[in-house]
Amino acid sequence: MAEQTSDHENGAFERAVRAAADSGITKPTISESSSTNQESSKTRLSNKKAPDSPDLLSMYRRMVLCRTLDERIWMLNRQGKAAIMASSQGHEAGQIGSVEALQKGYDQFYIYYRDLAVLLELGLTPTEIIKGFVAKEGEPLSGARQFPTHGAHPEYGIINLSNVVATHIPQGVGAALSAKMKGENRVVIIYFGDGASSAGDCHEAMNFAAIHKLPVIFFCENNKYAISVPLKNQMAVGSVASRAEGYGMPGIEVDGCDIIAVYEATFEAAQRARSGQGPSLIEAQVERYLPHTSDDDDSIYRSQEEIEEAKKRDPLKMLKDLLYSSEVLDEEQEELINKDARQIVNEATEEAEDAPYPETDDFFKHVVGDSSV
Amino acid sequence: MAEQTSDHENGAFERAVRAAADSGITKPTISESSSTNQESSKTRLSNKKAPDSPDLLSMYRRMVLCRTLDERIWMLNRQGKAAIMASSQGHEAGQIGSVEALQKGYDQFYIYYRDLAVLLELGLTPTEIIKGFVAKEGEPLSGARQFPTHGAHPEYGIINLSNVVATHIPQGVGAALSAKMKGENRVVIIYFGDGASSAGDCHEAMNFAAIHKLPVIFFCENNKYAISVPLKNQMAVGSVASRAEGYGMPGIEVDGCDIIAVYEATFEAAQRARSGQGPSLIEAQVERYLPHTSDDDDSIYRSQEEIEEAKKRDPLKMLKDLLYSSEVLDEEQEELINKDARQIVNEATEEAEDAPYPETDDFFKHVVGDSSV
Amino acid sequence: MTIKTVLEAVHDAMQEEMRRDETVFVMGEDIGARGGVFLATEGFLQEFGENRVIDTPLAESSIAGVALGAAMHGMRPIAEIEFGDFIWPTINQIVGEAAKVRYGTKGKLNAPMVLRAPHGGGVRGALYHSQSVEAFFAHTPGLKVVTPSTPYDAKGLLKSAIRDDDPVIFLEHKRTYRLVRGEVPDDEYTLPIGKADLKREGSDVTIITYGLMLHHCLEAAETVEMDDIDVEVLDLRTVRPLDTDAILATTRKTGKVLIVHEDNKALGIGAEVSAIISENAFEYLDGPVARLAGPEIPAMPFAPPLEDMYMIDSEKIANSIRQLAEY
Amino acid sequence: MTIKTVLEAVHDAMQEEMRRDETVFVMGEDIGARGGVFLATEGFLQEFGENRVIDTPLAESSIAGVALGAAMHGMRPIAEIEFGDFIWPTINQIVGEAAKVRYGTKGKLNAPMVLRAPHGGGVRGALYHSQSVEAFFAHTPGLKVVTPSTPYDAKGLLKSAIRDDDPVIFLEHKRTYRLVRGEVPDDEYTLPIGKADLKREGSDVTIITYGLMLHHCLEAAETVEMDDIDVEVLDLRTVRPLDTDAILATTRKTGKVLIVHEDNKALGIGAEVSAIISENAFEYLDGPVARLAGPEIPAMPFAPPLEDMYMIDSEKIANSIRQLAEY
Ligand SMILES: Cc1ncc(C[n+]2csc(CCOP(=O)(O)OP(=O)(O)O)c2C)c(N)n1
Ligand SMILES: Cc1ncc(C[n+]2csc(CCOP(=O)(O)OP(=O)(O)O)c2C)c(N)n1
Ligand SMILES: [Mg+2]
Ligand SMILES: [Mg+2]
Repeated sequence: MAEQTSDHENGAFERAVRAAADSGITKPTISESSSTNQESSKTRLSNKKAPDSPDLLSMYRRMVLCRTLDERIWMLNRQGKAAIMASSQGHEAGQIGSVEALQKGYDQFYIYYRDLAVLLELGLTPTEIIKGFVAKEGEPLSGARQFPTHGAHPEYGIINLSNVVATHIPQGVGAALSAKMKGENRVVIIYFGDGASSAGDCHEAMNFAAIHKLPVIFFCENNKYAISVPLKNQMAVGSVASRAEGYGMPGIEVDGCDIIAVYEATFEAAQRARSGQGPSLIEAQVERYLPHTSDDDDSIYRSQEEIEEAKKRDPLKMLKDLLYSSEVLDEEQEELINKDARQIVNEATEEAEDAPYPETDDFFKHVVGDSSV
Repeated sequence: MAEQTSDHENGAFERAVRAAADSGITKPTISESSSTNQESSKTRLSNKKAPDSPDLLSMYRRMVLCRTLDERIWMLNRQGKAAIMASSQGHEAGQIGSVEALQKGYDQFYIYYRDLAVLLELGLTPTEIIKGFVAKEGEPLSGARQFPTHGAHPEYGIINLSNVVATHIPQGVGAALSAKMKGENRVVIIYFGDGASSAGDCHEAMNFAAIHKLPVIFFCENNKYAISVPLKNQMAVGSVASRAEGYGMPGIEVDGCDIIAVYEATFEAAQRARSGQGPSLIEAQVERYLPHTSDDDDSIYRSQEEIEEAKKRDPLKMLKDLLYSSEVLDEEQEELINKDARQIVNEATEEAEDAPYPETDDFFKHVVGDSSV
Repeated sequence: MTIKTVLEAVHDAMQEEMRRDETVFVMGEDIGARGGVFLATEGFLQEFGENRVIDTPLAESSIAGVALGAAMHGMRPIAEIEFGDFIWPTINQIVGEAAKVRYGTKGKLNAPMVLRAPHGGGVRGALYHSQSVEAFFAHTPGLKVVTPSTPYDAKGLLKSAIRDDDPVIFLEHKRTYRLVRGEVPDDEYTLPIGKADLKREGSDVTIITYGLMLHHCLEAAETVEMDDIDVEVLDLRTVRPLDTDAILATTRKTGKVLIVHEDNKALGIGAEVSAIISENAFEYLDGPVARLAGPEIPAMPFAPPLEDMYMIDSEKIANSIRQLAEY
Repeated sequence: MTIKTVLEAVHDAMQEEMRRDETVFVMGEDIGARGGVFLATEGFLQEFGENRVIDTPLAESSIAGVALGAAMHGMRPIAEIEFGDFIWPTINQIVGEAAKVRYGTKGKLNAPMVLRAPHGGGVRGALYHSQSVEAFFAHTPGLKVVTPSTPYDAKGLLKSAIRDDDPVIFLEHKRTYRLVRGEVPDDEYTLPIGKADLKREGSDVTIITYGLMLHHCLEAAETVEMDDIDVEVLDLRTVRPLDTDAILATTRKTGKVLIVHEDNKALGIGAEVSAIISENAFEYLDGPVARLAGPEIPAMPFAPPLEDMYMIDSEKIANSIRQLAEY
């Protein structure tokens, strides 16, 4: 590569790459054989024996932490302490299962506002996350300049630039183009909702990625609503994944409440991406248990019964049942996990609330670079 | 309908509707039975017996006129007399065949710059068209304010608002929405190229039309190039029609050099549209015999052999062969048709060239309406 | 007269026009069952049915493009963009197409459509729920851009916008929605697009403003009464076309003009107002045409101290008035 | 020194930067085998291969969005929009996103990308191949907007734009492409973004301009020499950020300023220049800051008499100078 003109500017990603390389990360911890089994990805979690592995328990622990944190932030909002919140409740299996299949600190995660579990999985602490919601000093993504969860964390490969739905899809494709040009083996996963799939940017980006066989995973968290607009007013087809064929990439529908199915589908897509076979579109059928955001009142547009029905496949419950049935978890341990999560979230809440607001010194800074102009 | 607040403004379309209704137009002239035959639309013209009808001869005559006019304008450009020209040579069967299946003066035609034959079919005279290319007074679409063929002719249902590729696709869908809201039985056909299919607007528009089952025909004239960019750099799939399924509408590939196949596919799509079954996507495989426009030099990016190969399925030749083989046409008549066309185009050229440039009085007019503000 | 909020005024204007004229309809995200994220179309689905109240997919370019198509074919769509910050995908259809329909067809077609969007900040909306977007449209011949500040103006102007035969961009400052109340006539009325409104008469200094800032300016005008400065406040109401006559009349009267807007300064509406004054009333000026505008950063940051630093308030305005008065 | 056209200067700047820095690449429609519709990338595919010379689908929003993504991940894309008139679909990614990358991440990310587009009229391009688009971007904090007028400036500024660590919108007036020739150093050089250039010194009246219009202004300046009017001509070169120092310096020197641009007047660049002058050099003015700009119609009509009526030429400029000189 020729001389870099802006090492000081773009160094973060390079450092992240080096760190990942040093740590020897090359593949996820669950064995490849299970994930290449085509059949399994269609099996429902509940009908399936858990792999004989501690990872599921660990994933359960993380899911509980995320749920606990999510509930806390919602409560803080209701108390008038936290800003607008888009809850991840019902999306956790999709988020944790997919991150688990990828290489943290190396792969790039273009996320959207509902990806709380992705943030946690990639290394943000509950304190850091809550700081986003109370807009406090030390918020790591944007210095509390942006809405909670927005901004970027290059070391962790987190990018969540803006609130403008779907704009990040071509950007993620651009990140993958960069990876390909540099000869890196990096995968870019782009999370987005069913709503985002209607945007022109989604079409243009998928087409571009398919043409260039870029290492991208388009990960659609289909929760059947764009705020209040139900699927039937968003598309005349049954699935977002059905669009994939028209771009020349595989489209995979997966039960997004089944963490193993999500893991496997993502792992396969990552393998395709890394081996030069191009992008995939995964559609994870998830549920949104709460209103669109804390500003929304979903009782106006959907029934309580619908939500109760959806809760039957709560990803947390599904994983718990599996762990119980395979005797990896018992009541005592469950309570311990819950207690741990509460304590972590309690401490985080306190720490975040106690932090000061950011100083205003930087108000005019970072509009353009100092070296520029 | 409640009181119209702007009769004077929107009257043109209404007049067109009334005129069409008065004229008793309800369906095209070729019998329905042939067109509802699913098989036939897949048959190549050359393998097919011509329907025992004078219409094909008339269509041939019009195709010859279009080709003659097209060649003339290209020549005028080469002589420095006419402005930029996007030739329709190779697209004529797609254009004439599709218009023939629709209701002139009632259905709406959202066209693009390469649709010379559509303009002729709908009623623009060769003189009026050439006036567009020499920017003369009396040009009917924009008063020579726009590029040749651009502007609108509400009485004929012609809309070609801008040069910005693909913007007309959602606009055409909006026209169809209006038709549906008013309870009209009008179809909107939207012509566009393979290039336009990549634009976000195309995706958003198709999705919208499918959701609302709007009476739209998306008519893609796929000539395998967007200026110089070949299909392989435009999409990773073999056809634009393959996208249709992902929107929930039929996608029909048709030989765009086979005027009968195009006619039939369009007629079926129009029936679906009129009977409330929603939009269709027709992909007509056509050829572009000349450079993208008169400003382009295609020898930079494609071979002469490729063009020669494409000329083997020249729509004009294919129709002529059919007419000869079914003894509807002979050499004498062919020469007569050619002569007629030349004469019409000669006279049109003279008239257009002799016309003055537009006066500048209207230069500041029609930015906003007089009644406005 | 009834006391209404800006939001109610917007709601009522649309409802009345939809009752009056069947060609008027609304389309946008969440405007159906949800009644709009700000409830501007509350109850519309029930009253007008889903044919005239269209919940669209999340696809702003087509919201604008489909509306434009319908408008060219005899309908009068009101398209809602959920937040001004999401209006950028419509620029191609609005600036590129709608604005040129009439000119490009030499008057054969026109596009009687309204594109509504709540915009502006001061609501803890951070970078992407706070942007001011008026300048982009106000630069464009063929468009009209309305930025009301009171319930009375909002209702009368929105009704005119709906009846207008050209595309109108109607920008409602979201902070005014529930904050600003005012009297609205019970009888039907409309207000002319393109006419500014003198919201306060005075003789020493003129403030020219629009939208939310009007209220801060009026407050500041009262504050500086104590300093014996008599302030005139002109509310532009429409930022394209600008009411040049009103701008020049007040300039000639006071000789000192301060322009206030929330949008950032460079190439904001204030630039054009200032230039118009320089060109046409130079001899009447007793001091430089001053601008007080948002800082040159991308938009309001989220944390309260940062947002406060962005927002212009009556104190900042009062200071600018005093400075100009002293000149 | 070699005599080059503006087009050659643009071509050479990109070629040299691509040779110098492997992270620089070009993407856009027809830029590969075709070498660009204006041939700005002629020979690039052969020299740099299809990995660094990417023919894109017809999809401008993704051209901008993909470039932005690549730029945030260590590359330096140069994205070409075929004509300025087709740049509207990029506004969402450029104004909405690229401009806010740095601010919205508090400097953690930045986007060293260039968005190039030929724009402007006078080439019989009619409504959709003639538009001026600079004002839309120049309003936006976080962006830089360059509008060169000569081969020397075009090359030096484009090289700086490519090396700049922020998004730069680089607008080449398509009429200058082959029309304007000038000396270009054979050795490597760059020019600073944000610095205006005094293209002619004078003492009576200043013209501030940029792009194609510079050449008409210089011509007009010569014409009015006969009237004994000594004209200074400042070429802005960059319209965001504006070179306020240079603008004020020349204003203080001559006391009379005429701003000339092809874009329509309302909220054009001239508005901001005029407002800056009013605010900061009011005392130095010997006459109103005048603007000569494109008419308030959507863009240039096609027929030659209509296009001529739109375009500003040296005669119209000379008349404006005389008027101002007499003030
Ligand atoms: C371009 C754009 N349009 C509208 C909005 C307002 N908005 C925020 S979230 C949302 C719905 C998104 O739905 P989906 O993509 O399904 O994600 P979900 O919230 O259901 O997870 C809308 C319309 C936005 N942020 N950006
Ligand atoms: C939005 C937009 N981008 C780029 C262009 C420049 N341009 C004009 S025609 C064209 C190719 C269009 O190809 P296609 O849609 O296949 O139509 P064809 O000319 O092949 O019939 C391009 C890129 C344009 N007019 N509009
Ligand atoms: Mg959703
Ligand atoms: Mg094509």
